[in-house]
Amino acid sequence: MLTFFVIIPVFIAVFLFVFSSAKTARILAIGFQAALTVWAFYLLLLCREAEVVTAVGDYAGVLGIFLRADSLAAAFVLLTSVIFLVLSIYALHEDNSRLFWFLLFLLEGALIGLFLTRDFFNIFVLVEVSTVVVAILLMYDRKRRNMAAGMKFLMVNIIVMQFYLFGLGYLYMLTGVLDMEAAASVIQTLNPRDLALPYALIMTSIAAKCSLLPLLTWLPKVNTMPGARSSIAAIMSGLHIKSGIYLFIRFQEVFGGMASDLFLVIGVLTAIAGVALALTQTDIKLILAYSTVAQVGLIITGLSVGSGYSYMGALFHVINHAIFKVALFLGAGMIIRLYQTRDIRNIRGLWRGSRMISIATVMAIFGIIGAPFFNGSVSKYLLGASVSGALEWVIILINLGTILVFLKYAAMFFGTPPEKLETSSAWRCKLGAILGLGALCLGLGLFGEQAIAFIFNAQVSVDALGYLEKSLIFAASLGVGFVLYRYVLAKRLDSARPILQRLKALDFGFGVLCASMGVFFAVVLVVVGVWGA
Amino acid sequence: MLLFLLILWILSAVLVLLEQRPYRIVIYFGIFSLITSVAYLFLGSPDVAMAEAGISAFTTIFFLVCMERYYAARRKVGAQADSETRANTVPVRKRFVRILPALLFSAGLLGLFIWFIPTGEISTHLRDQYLALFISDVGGENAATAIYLGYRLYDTLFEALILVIAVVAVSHMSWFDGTAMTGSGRRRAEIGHSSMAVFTMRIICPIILLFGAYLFFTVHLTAGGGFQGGLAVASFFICRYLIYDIYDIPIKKVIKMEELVFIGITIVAVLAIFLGVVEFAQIPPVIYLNTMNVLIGMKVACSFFILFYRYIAIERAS
Amino acid sequence: MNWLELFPVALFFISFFGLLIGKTVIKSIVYILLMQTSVILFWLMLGARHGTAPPIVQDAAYLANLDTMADPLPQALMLTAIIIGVSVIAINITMLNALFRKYHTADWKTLDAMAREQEDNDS
Amino acid sequence: MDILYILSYVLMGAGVAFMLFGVVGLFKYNRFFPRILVASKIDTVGVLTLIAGVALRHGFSFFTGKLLLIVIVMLVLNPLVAHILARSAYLSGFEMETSEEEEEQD
Repeated sequence: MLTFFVIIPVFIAVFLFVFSSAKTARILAIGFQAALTVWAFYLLLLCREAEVVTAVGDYAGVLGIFLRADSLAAAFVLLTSVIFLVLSIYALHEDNSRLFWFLLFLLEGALIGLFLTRDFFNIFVLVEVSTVVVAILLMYDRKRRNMAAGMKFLMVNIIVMQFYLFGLGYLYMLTGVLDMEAAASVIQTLNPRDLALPYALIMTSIAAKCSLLPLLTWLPKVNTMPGARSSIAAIMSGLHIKSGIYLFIRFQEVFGGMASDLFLVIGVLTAIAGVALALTQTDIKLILAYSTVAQVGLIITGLSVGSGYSYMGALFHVINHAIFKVALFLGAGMIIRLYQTRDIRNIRGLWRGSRMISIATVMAIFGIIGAPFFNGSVSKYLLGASVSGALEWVIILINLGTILVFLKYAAMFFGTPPEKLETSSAWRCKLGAILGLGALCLGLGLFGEQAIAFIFNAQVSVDALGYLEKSLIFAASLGVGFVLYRYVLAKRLDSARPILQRLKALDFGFGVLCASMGVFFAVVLVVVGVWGA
Repeated sequence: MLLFLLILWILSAVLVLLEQRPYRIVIYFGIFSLITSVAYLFLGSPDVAMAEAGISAFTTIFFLVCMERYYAARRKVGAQADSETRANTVPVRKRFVRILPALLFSAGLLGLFIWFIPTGEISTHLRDQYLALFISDVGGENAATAIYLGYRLYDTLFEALILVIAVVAVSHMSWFDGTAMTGSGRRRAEIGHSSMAVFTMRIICPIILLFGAYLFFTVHLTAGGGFQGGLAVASFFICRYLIYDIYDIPIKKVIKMEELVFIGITIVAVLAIFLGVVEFAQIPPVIYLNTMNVLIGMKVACSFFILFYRYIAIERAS
Repeated sequence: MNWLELFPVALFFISFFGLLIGKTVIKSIVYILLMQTSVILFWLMLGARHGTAPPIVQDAAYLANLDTMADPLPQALMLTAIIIGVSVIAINITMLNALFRKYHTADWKTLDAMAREQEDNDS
Repeated sequence: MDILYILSYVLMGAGVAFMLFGVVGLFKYNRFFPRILVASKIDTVGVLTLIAGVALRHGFSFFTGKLLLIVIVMLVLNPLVAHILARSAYLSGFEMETSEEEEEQD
């Protein structure tokens, strides 16, 4: 059964590409996406009882490839199908050729395959497929594409996959299997020093996929390439990066949580760097992209803390982040179309200009800054629930940074709009899509506890008193953030200080990107090899 | 012997590294690929060696076309003062100092890597099982083929898919917005003016095609298979280009055919392995293996022909 | 550990060094190819640790010389890796070609600067 | 049998000797066209003799058939390669009397 989750999107993609016109492709796309969402929901229901396992072919032992869906994988599949459904609705009336739908379906198939497979080499193949498809989608508009940045994206991704393949070689040598579950049981019996090298090599590639600290600039740059549509940027930030996080979770499971302290530090540093970089930007898409980096840092932190609540919170935050970041990106795409600019200083008066976009964007912003009753608050509450001491303060500080970033972003609601803002009736689908996502933010916030129980099949209890405390902390940091932004940062950030300008235009060259890969590899290797697991 | 080959291998790689002139890089890279292919053969993997040999022919052609355009572009702007021309004027010692940090860094990484290389013994769990079971599980006499057409067919499906994507991507990323060149874009191969060459290639062409077909159909007996056979058939088109040109081939139909063949591969794979029809209906494995191989071979041949066509006809046009 | 396996490791870092210092896109692509080749050779060497006979059964008595056969799994995997590698490289070279036509250079720094300029004009 | 055995070794040795002479020739001549001439000798005569020796050594079987195919392909292709190299060099303006430095240009 699980095989068809992957094969059918791919098959339909090629089928549409060969046989149909753009119009039928559109209708088929919506219908199929809806059906797939229902099916993924059914899979989630199945997974609540027991793990669903499909062997590809009827072979003994671990000779064949296995697809396994536990509740985590099923949750990711459901997330993918929901987001692609929303994207198809959003892109319904855009002027898309068959090629667009072809690539969209292929990407969906590859991502679902990535979430379901438990075979090391299959992961390599699927990651390459999804990378190439994303690269084409990023340069979809022929006239406005930025070929140099796209090329850098593609080449960096190929290089990190070579690291992965190399690490896989050592892993295969040591364990003799390519199946994750089987490998995990063998790994427990091995000498930890032997594992250092494969671990470092594989983690380097995964860290680059989720754009952790030394490797973080390529992703935002790619997100904002002029040729990339907002829907593609949304996939990139909302889902493609999640595939990196998913692999991180899986490989930490396989290696038994090696080096989680290191990743705690790296996650925190990434979050701080992401916030700092986001604050200096003026391009609205770049602000969103760097805030993605910050949230990924937060998620990695939560995943590395290790205790139950933080882990669940981080998992829930992955889902939440996908939802509100996609809503924000799609909203940003409409705002850019409306104002014909991407500079946040020139966008004013959105609230009066377009009420609907504003409502959806505000809901998503409430989600991301963790306002009470929105989904971000639940996941951030859980993230902070089982940490104490300095780390708790660090998380609060990161949230303060996020609040600052989105105060800057929210400045566009106020002021007077320019005279004519053209909206068209074809926007109904788009508005519906982002409003739906906004409502989902609110819904997941109100029923957070139940949602976690349903999706991850895990019991968490949101303590009312603790939640109130978090809400008070949130209100306090909102106040502090507002004062800080209004009276200190607002002027300084727009001044032409050299350091700010440099941070704003931060863009590593190709050589530096490779060097940062090397640095990351060396750090992980030394930490794991010398100080042990 | 392997040691000698590997030393040559590293030396040719260092040649690539040290060379500054792009055309020569391509030539040295060709040497490097040849040595690699022979080394694969010595390591007991004739399948991979054949694939590498076929692939490197295409890679070299892609690079050569690219270089030709590169020099054309350079000539257009004249000797522009970017680092491509500047590099040759900087004295050697200064250049060395400039690359020294990178050299030390990579050497350090290499040292670190070697220090941490796992010392554990290789686990032969899967190897033993594959070698013992593949004849009864999948059939055929070549274990590597049995793995990629049987045990790991799921991977092979995506491998075929990535070729479809590559064809789409190449036509989408290209400077030229279209699939076929008409009119002024045509050019004949230079070799076409030499009657001796044309005569000889006419003899060679059928042999290559025959070899490709041989690789398709003997997969259950010896090394070779869909990929290698497809590459051989695709290289038949290179030879054909040298004699007749390739502009008379309707490229759009080839693209359509490629996608149809991919659909065919998916259907056969789903039916045969995922749903287990081969086992259920007692179909002899030879029939399944040959069907799959012919399909994959057609797929690979079409893909590489389209890539070749694009490079020769469109990327190369001025 | 077979010390011959140090050769691919060395090539991996040689090409990594090339990527660090490579000034033009052409050279970077060639180094990526070298890197891929080194990883593939490494896998095949792993497979050949226990014997270098091709894993092809010519007669029924093959069970006797199972020990001299190379591991077939790396071979099947590396076939996939080679095909994936060449498709991605073909895409890269096409993009490079389009870059030449637009910017008339293959220098990373110049390209970055030009791309930034274009982006500034766009937004 | 013994005569065939010895003969095969003689042929193989001759092949290697041809190749050796070819390599020496490559270093002896420093111009393009003489080098092409010598290099084509290595390809054709050297390899053919070597393969003939190998075939004799192995006796008649399917393997020898494959060798025969290789011989045919080599016999047709190697002179062709030399021809095309020389021809394109001639057409692109290499004089028969060029000096070493001019060959170095790309």
